[in-house]
Amino acid sequence: MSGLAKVVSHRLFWPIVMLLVLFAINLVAFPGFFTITVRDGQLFGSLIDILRNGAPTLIIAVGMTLVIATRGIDLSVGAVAAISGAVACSIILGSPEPGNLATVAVAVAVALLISLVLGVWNGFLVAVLGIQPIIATLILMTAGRGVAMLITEGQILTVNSPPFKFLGSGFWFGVPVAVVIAAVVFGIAALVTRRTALGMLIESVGINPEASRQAGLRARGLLFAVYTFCALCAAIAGLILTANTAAADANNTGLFIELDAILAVVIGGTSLAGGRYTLFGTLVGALVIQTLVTTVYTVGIPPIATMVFKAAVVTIVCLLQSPTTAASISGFRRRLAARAGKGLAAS
Amino acid sequence: MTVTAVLFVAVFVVGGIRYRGFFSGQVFLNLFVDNAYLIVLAVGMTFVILTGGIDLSVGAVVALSGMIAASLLQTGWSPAVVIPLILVLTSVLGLLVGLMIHVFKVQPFIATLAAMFLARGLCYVISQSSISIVEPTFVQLAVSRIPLGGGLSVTPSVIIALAVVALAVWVLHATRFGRTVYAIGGGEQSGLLMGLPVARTKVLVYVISGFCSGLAGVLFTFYTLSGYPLTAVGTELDAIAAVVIGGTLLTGGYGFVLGSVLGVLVLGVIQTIITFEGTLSSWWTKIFIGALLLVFIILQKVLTSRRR
Amino acid sequence: MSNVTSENTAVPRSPVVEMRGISIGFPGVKALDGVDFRMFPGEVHSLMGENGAGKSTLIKALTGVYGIDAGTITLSGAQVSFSGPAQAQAAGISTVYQEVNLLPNLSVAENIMLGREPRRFGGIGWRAMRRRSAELLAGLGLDVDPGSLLGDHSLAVQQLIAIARAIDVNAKVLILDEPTSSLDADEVAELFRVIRSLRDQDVAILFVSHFLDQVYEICDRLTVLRNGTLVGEYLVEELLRIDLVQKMIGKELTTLDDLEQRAHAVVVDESDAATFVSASKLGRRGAINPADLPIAAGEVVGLAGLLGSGRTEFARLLGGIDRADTGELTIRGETVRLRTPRQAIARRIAFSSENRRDEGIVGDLTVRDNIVLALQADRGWFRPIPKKKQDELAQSYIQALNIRPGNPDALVRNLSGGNQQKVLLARWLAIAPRLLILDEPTRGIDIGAKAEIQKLVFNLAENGMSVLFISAELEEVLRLSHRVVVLRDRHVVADLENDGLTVDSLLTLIADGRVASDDEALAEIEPTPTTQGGTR
Amino acid sequence: DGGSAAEGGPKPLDELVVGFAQVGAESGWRTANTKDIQAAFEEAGIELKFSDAQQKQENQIKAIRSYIQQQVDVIAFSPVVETGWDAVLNEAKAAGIPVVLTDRAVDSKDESLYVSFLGSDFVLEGEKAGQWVLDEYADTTEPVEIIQLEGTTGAAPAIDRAEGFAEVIAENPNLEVVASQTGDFTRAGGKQVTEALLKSNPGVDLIYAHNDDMGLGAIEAIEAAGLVPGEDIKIVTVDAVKDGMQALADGKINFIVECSPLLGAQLIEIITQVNDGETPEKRIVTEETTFTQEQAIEALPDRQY
Ligand SMILES: Nc1ncnc2c1ncn2[C@@H]1O[C@H](COP(=O)(O)OP(=O)(O)OP(=O)(O)O)[C@@H](O)[C@H]1O
Ligand SMILES: Nc1ncnc2c1ncn2[C@@H]1O[C@H](COP(=O)(O)OP(=O)(O)OP(=O)(O)O)[C@@H](O)[C@H]1O
Ligand SMILES: [Mg+2]
Ligand SMILES: [Mg+2]
Repeated sequence: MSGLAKVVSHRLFWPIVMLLVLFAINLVAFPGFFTITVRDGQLFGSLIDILRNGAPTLIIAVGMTLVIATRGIDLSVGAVAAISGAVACSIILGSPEPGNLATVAVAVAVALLISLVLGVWNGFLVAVLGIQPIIATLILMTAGRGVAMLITEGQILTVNSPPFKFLGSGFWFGVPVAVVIAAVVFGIAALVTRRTALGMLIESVGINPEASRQAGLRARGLLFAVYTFCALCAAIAGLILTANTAAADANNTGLFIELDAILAVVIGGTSLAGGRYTLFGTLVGALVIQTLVTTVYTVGIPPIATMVFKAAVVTIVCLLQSPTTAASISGFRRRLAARAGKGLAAS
Repeated sequence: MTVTAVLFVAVFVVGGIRYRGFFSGQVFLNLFVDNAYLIVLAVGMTFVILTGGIDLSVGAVVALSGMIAASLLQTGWSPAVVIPLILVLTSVLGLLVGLMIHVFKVQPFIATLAAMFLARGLCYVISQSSISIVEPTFVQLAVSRIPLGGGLSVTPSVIIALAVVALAVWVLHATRFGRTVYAIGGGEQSGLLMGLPVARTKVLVYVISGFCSGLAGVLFTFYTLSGYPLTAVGTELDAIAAVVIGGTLLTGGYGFVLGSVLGVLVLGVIQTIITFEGTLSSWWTKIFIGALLLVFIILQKVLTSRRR
Repeated sequence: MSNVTSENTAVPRSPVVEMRGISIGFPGVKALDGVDFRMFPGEVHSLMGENGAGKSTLIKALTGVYGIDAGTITLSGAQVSFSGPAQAQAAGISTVYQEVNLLPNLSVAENIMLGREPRRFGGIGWRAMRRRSAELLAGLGLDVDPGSLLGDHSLAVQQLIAIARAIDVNAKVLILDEPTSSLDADEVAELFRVIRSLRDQDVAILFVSHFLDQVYEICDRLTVLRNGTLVGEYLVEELLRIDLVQKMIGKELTTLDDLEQRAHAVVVDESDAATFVSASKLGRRGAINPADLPIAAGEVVGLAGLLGSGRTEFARLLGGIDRADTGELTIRGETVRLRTPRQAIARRIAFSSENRRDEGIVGDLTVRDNIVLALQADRGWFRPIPKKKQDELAQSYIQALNIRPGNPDALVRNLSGGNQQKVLLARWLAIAPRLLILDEPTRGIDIGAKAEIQKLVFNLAENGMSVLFISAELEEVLRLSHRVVVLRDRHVVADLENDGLTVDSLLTLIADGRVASDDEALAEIEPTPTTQGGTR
Repeated sequence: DGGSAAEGGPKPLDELVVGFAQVGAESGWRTANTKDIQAAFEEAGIELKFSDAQQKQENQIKAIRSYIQQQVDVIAFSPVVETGWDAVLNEAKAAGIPVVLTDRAVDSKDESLYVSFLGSDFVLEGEKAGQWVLDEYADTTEPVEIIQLEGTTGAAPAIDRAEGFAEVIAENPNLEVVASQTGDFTRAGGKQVTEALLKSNPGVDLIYAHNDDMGLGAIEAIEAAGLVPGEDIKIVTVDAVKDGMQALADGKINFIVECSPLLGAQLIEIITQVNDGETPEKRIVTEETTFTQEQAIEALPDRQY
């Protein structure tokens, strides 16, 4: 295969092309799209916004990737995000010194701890009771949002705590904190799964559970681990989402984020049937989705057409990515080459 | 499936003991009246899930067919044209989804998610606000009751839904197409090597799901007599849950339509209990639904594994 | 091609299948390169070659599973190009592919009849369907309930069901890709009876097998492939086995004779060989009746029995795959309960499943990952085997077992059946087991590799590893084992030193459970026409 | 017992049973609405059967059917959507149970299906917001760029508030809505949309948000862009929840149109009237006002939600 053909046939080729096309559309609609300026020592620009707003989706998608690699799925991430935001905010609100760093640290720690419990719960339903993941996590998806609302009593809890707000809209060496957190989560996940045996074992369980069991894998333990990790990711995302507006909105925090996360994973080339996964693909997928959302705003697509636009983009990416398309493109190229060859021979 | 049935009866009896007026024939029949559309959706979803796929677009397609019905009836079209048109359109949408999945190897989750966006988007394009239906035939179908004696009655929708169920049972159990559906769920590659018409069947399954969604949309408009773009959000999860509660494996290849019907009834009875309870706050309602679902699934799991 | 012999001696008729210049390439591998192949009506044809030679690929090219890059295919004189097995089937080519491709979630009857089910009132005639499939199964000497789920049956039974499906079609061409790899002598005999009768009805039959005895018994003509290229087409009666083997592997084969001499030489010295593992009254309801089985360190124990006699089930208990519900297991004198394979592996007991596709290989992982999988799982999540060590391991087993293609980064899914089996074996050898349970380890493995594996087992046993060896091929069992344990109807009926045992005496035992002398054995049962799989 | 209170003469309040079918708990506004109604019933000593429809019309229909079956004395509900109530309301009518609508209307032709509709007028709210903008920029000759943050696409308040606003500002051709995008009634949505729109429309003068939450999100985005909300960019919102009022008092929002969730007292009043056999007015508009900064500072101390 020629170098170009290899690039084109890479799974991520078309998603990346789509990303670039979306960038180009933005650039036409708004020439300052690529401009990144430094304002008060902070990076400022549309691309930075995309990264920052895409961070929660990416973080959840990272956890989701691992869950999907085991042939599972986690619908409860949105609810877990809502719970963690609600817990953190209610702790901060309940404390006498909401602006205190220690208060925020405690709130964040408690929220993350609770998410671990929720993750273990999902893991228990899936790994021990053997309930199908979509249903097992549907339970927490439904009940979890109820729990979040129970914590906030259905109100939006607004907190006035600069350290907490920092998580969502602060900057760290000029880079949005949310982006830094996402990068750390992404890096840790990539390192831990690829530098240890975890990644291969997770894939093995996803591809052939019975063979993996017979090879002595601790499938149960792995399932517990991935669901817990996914819940942890969801909680981190929930904290960022909550901190972004400095308010816990149990109803809306992380609503439908599971769909975005799954979409990101799949656009990135990880199969929902489990097995081989690519975290880098997930990163690209998450960027495509966030850019899509931002494009809708900047280009001024009317709200009534938004969904149709989304459908079109998703469909186009999927069709281009399809092996069928790849085959017909290469067939076409081969025919072209054959014709050229014949031409040469004739002359 | 028998376990599901037993559990359902148990829940119903417990409800009857706990709530005044619960244990009546009409409350039972209302499960069908209120959930006729969901039964039809679950039937279509059963086909899809049996092949190992999934269809996320059904909720949005229900909304879309409601919008089409309402807007066309408003402009004076006859129901005799509108209803078949809806069924054709939703089947065609299903066909496109099926082709995307089979020919282009797009994962069902994504293909149907795209269809969901598209259908929901088209709802808004048709109209942003809700549209009433005043067309006499529709109204007649919505309000008429079929008496069953003893003061009990059902709606025509129930009859339609049950007819769909009967047809689906027959197709899945007794036709080559139906068995091929199971075969694909058991192993698509094997089915292919056995020379079964995998391609046709796989695409057709999504056509069926599209058709069922369209029909469910029509039944839903009988129920609400209006089209509303935001309606039936998340209904796909109800349908999937019903199918799974009914004992169908999401990996495909194993399950029954009647199980899915039971699954719908289970969801319905949970809903009914919550209304009868009448004191739950909004959040407790959610927690309660989750808890009941959990209890149900765990009991089902425990009972089935013991029988094996 | 020039090296096709006997062109003018036979061939009174025109070929029913003719493939010319077939080439198929996969990324990195040229699986077939300009291969010619033909079959005549009323003949049994064999396709011979080592693992990975391209036999299955050629079959898949013929039936439209793979598209061909070059070449032509004609069927009964007309050029064809099938887009899939359904079309090939419709055109009269009925195929049993190498890996059993049936539907575990459907009934046996449906697996046989699906696609051509009898009709009744516009639907399926269930009763007729069950009746017809029962007939077909009986024709193969198999007595299973057509209404039972396919997945509940052992692999051997599934293989027979797949065959039943294929022969029910009124086909012009019947293709059987390693149909006998887990069948016992009796089943093979039944199958051959069916094949002969089909041949007499002018069906062209392609029979692929690594058992030379079977090929020589049933086939009229054979085509040899090597490395994706055609070596030649020969009349079976004109080709000596030794020549055939040489054509397949391209060089002389000496290892087998070697082995033969050593086979019984290694006898465990009873005195110092401590019993490594011992099962007493180990059993599981519905699977295997309580049975005793001691295995000494360095001992090779063969399990013999008919299809469904419970060999696999018993082995699974020892390997911790299933939990025993009665009896106990002692390992080096210590009583243990094996609840999971993991616990067995921790005690260095390895179980290699007969069902490599569903329970063995992890298809979408690479050869390297598959080889290190069990070892890695045993070490835990956070002590990865260093990349370099992994490569060494993979490389050494690729060489030792001659796994092809020898690329550790190839996906196992894309390997030929025999090579997948070798990868699986490598996985278990990699954990350096004390007890290695091999359930049909030579299934689908070519003769060269089979000899290698047998040699390997020997060497390992000499170094103190115990082996529990299960094979449908009794000669192989006899050749390798120090002791043979016979199972029948899920009971252990005999436990014998392999000392003067013969295939025939074993067969007697298997058949009626009595320890018979050789003479008696010969007197009581007709020596089966098919002696299983001998490779000599 | 059974039958309607109206027929059987007034019942003692503590024997009354009222079924209330709420839309859901989709927002803080809605929760405040629920709480206020529950508190009002508690205070009046009337038994309340409450159900949450989780934003689904079908659930609401089921709930109302169930109330009919349970023979409550009055049914009150906030319809998820305007259309499609005739069938079930006819059933209630046939059972002789009076129905009161709260917060949102139904579009039934047959007005006898319900006794009264208590709630805000969303179009009027939009008009009030538009009026303030009109007045504020009465003497401007330059074009005024406006960004509109819409509510959930398809939701009645979103449609009506947009309509009322558009109608009023049409009077001044200088007022131009340069971008209109949905923020789904949430703070996060409001923030993200504003963030993006500020970049593509740097010259924006005013933001009109369909609720306070989106306005509060917009404030965050404006501040992040280094601008001063309320000065560089003016903000007008609807609702007047506590957080919004605080922002108004702080000068970050310039004007809020009230949309009060406190319907409890008025609902009890209607129910008592029905129970006493009186006919309440068909349309009762919630007592609502608008707030400027000064009014907000004044009202803030005893704002409960
Ligand atoms: N789908 C595929 N992708 C890549 N390589 C493949 C694929 N299928 C087969 N091959 C390669 O083609 C070659 C021929 O394989 P094939 O299965 O035809 O061998 P075989 O002769 O049937 O061997 P065996 O006796 O082990 O069954 C092997 O090297 C194999 O790795
Ligand atoms: N002839 C048969 N009739 C019915 N069931 C059979 C038959 N042969 C095997 N089985 C099934 O196989 C299972 C036990 O076989 P097991 O796999 O232990 O046997 P085995 O001795 O390993 O034979 P093989 O693997 O060659 O089939 C039983 O559960 C039974 O259902
Ligand atoms: Mg092969
Ligand atoms: Mg066996």
